[in-house]
Amino acid sequence: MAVSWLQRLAARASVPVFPVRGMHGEEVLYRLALTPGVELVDSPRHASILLVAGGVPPDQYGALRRVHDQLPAPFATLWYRSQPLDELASATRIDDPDVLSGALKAMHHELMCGKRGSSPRLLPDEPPNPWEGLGDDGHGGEGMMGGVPYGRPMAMNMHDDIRDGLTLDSLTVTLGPFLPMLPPGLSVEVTLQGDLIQTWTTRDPPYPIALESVFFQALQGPVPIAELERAMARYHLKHLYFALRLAGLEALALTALRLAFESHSNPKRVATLRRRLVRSGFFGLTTTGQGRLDEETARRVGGVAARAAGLEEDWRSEDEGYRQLGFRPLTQRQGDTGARWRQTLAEVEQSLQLAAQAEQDATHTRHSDGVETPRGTWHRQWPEDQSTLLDDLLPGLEWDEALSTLASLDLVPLSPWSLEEASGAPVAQAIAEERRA
Amino acid sequence: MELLTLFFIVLIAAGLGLLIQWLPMRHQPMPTYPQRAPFLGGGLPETHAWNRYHTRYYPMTILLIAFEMEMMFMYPWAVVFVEQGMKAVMEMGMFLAILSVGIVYGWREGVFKWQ
Amino acid sequence: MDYPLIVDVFFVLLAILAVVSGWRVFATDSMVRASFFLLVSFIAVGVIMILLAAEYLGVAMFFMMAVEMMVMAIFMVMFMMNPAGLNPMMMVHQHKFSIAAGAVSFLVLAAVALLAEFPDNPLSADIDPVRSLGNELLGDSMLIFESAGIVLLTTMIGVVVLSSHNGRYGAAEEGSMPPGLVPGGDPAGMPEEEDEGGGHHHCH
Amino acid sequence: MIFNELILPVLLVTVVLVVGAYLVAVIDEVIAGALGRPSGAGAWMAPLAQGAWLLNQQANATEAPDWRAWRLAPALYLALAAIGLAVVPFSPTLIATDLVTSVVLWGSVEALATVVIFLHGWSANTLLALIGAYRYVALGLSYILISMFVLIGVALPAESLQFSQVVASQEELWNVIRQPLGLPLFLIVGLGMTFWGPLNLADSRDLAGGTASAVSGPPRLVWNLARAAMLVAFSGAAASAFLGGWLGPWLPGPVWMLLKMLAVLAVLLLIGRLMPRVQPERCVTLMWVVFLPLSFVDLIWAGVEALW
Repeated sequence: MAVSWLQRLAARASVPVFPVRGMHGEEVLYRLALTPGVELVDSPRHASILLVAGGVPPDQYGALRRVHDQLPAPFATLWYRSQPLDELASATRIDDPDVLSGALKAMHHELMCGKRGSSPRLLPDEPPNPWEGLGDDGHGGEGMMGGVPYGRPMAMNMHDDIRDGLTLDSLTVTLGPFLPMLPPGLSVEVTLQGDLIQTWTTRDPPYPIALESVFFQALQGPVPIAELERAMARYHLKHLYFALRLAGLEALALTALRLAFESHSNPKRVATLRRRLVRSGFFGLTTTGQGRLDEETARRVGGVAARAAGLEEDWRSEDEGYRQLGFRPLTQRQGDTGARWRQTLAEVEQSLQLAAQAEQDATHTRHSDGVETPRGTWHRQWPEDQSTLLDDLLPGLEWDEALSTLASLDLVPLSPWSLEEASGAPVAQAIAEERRA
Repeated sequence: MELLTLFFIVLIAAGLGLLIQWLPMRHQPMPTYPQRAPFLGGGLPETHAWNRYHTRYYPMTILLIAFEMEMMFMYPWAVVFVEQGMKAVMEMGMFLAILSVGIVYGWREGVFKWQ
Repeated sequence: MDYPLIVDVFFVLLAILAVVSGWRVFATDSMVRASFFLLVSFIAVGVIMILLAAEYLGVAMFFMMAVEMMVMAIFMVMFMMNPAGLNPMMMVHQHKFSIAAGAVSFLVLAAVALLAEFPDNPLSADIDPVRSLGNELLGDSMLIFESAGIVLLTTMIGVVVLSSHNGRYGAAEEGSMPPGLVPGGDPAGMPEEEDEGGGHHHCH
Repeated sequence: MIFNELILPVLLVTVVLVVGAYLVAVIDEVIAGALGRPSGAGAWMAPLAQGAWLLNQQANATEAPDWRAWRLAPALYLALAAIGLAVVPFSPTLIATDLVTSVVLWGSVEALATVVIFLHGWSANTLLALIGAYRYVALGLSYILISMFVLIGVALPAESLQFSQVVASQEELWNVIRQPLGLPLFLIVGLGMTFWGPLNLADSRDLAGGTASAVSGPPRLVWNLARAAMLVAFSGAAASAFLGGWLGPWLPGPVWMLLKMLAVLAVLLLIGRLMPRVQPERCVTLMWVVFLPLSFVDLIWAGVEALW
């Protein structure tokens, strides 16, 4: 079949990729975000390639199949450090991040020019409930509200509203584990009335996130503080990237991400980023005082969230090396979303300053029985998954507020593997297997 | 004549919008049921999304209707404003003052917040 | 009167559109569709008004009805069971009565249209209807206009009182109380006995 | 006669709308690139390639959508953009439809746009699109009053509800200087009408694309096209209401008009990329408590200015 000029033109479009964020798959997505000609989209309907980045636990294969089937034809799948589903055994798997973007572009090109067929549908073409020819009118419905019209029951009222008490319908849905607005792997059951969250029940915790190996080394012996602090800043900047992108500030999000990828970023540039954020209205328009943690919860979460709530919890102030550099933990008072971001930015700046200072004096940590990770203090026990506290925090918030609160809270568990180790493909799969067991 | 032109403009724009959709879609098969399921990141809804949707800003909408009704008086007023001078200023000033009372009251009672 | 034939053609087409979409309002199952069919009907009437040289009123009709039908759709969806009409249902009730009422009102209006003697008072073509409307508002009808303002203010206050759940001092069902004159003091401006009966916010 | 009154206006509107929509995409691409997004195919090519891809993609469906409304909504939104542009004057004689009440008609385009955008999200029958639709209504019903006040403000000195008269009244001094609050407030309306940038409550990222989250292929192309076209129509209205439309030295009137439209577009697109999305609740409060009183002030200012 001749390739039409329209298809040839389509092949030149930047590649719309819907990423399924598996375990330890984020790093490559950050790189893709900075790659020209690749666009990470939020809905599978807007994508021509499904990129599964990182391992997916087998108990979530069902969800993966559902997302896979939601891409409109023609589409293809690419598996990055992840085992393709059995049905898709012939799908492309890539483990080298350097060739990934090239492969994505080539794949899109082949799809458009008809050299590659669309990925097959995995699930049977059946409605959620049989409806054809059933019910009062042959569409599955019964009476006013009953039956399964067109395959699904209608929403019915479950409980009174938690704000104004009107008894209107509520919707119950399962979100995730691959919803791009939630942390990777987080799966929740949400009941909504209007756009207000009534109940939020965490089903599956988010995937563990891998820290850089320097944090693990710090538990074995002294490490250079400069290295530790730069790793800390990188982690926070990547977290900031996600939230800014969600808030519609793509340009600043990319600035944050670029800072994270620079080996020796200047603290002044972080200050510039903060000024631009304040000027853009991020603190006034997007974070509006919601998501406040009380003291006890903040202590449980630890890290930035605790310090944003006014708790001076920081392992670094215990360490001689840090004291030598004149380290003092920064805190905020409000403990809400805005305070957490202010805290994050202040800490990134502080980390880079400390790093610059420590580099000159070649300061090392002294204690190795604990380390301050970006997720909180790792001393005796490491920071654990805290996503269940969302069940109490988010009900009563509007959808946008809930998501920006969620983005500001870092609740993910830490992976037992370091970033450098986790990039080995078998390991990613092994974690998936292990978590299932 | 002007209306006829406008009519053709509407017709062509809407026709174009429908044609761009219809032409490539003529031969496409209906997507499968799994593809048609709502996108919730792999999750599933229990029910249809259509429901008695709890609109959180309902007092604002009724307030708007009352206000908008008044605003329609202002267009003819604007046309004769310069001609009538001070009289028009006084009349509309009074009118708007009455209205602003409504807005201020609504704001104090938290009408613009999500209920 | 001299106007092109096409005006007649459009008048008939628009009239048919108005009636048909008006009928669809009662024949469709979806509340949203019903609201917007009504909007289509109103728009057709608005265009007819423009054809009748009432340019301002016609365009104002689009404007008003678009907002009003939007709000109506929101409220219909909020309070009606099965708002999207996923299951078919009957949108009309009291058939006999409504048929009779409809027939009677049609007859009365038709009789008025056909039998009444309308005043024949042609105006010169260069009169600007919008300008006359404005002068009318600032002339004889000023009192009516200003009273409309008061009525609408009453409406606004009524709306707020009836529908708003948020009060000035807190949510409605919690018995909102004004704050004290001194921090933590008794609610200001409240009679003593009511205060004790209510028993709220005593944070001494 | 037929050519001057029928074919020319229709051609004018269609060409400006389509070319304008393309330019919107190009300018947006350039701005994004300048602000640091890695750019791929080149700004001139990217929108065309994206459009071609959408034409090749299968149109998605949902389980039980309101088919007709779902497919009609993008087309109607495009038609509304066309109406909006049709009342914009390009020169004293080059006006597609010079209605006596064109300023009011522009207002009703804004009101009807709310209906159409709501319909687009509602008809899909999926959660994220539905939330987007309702959120947009909160915005749409809030900005409409601001737009009314601001446009009545420009009608005062013109003593007319006709855009051509409004432009003619700016012979001495443009409204952007005469009524300094007007243009900024009207730009907010423009961002709202097209749910662009900070006011993108309908198709936002936190809803995975909101009302557009369930559409793909050609319907999405029409939706994006209509949105850009509406921005073009808005820039036309803003240019004639505040920037003196065709008025200007040396160049012919229509050229001035197009230049001013491009300037408005550039400003809007820049704001769109520089500001975060406003939270819906915050947005409604801002509109009613801050911008509405400001538009009151604008009207009073305009009134005082017109009498003196």
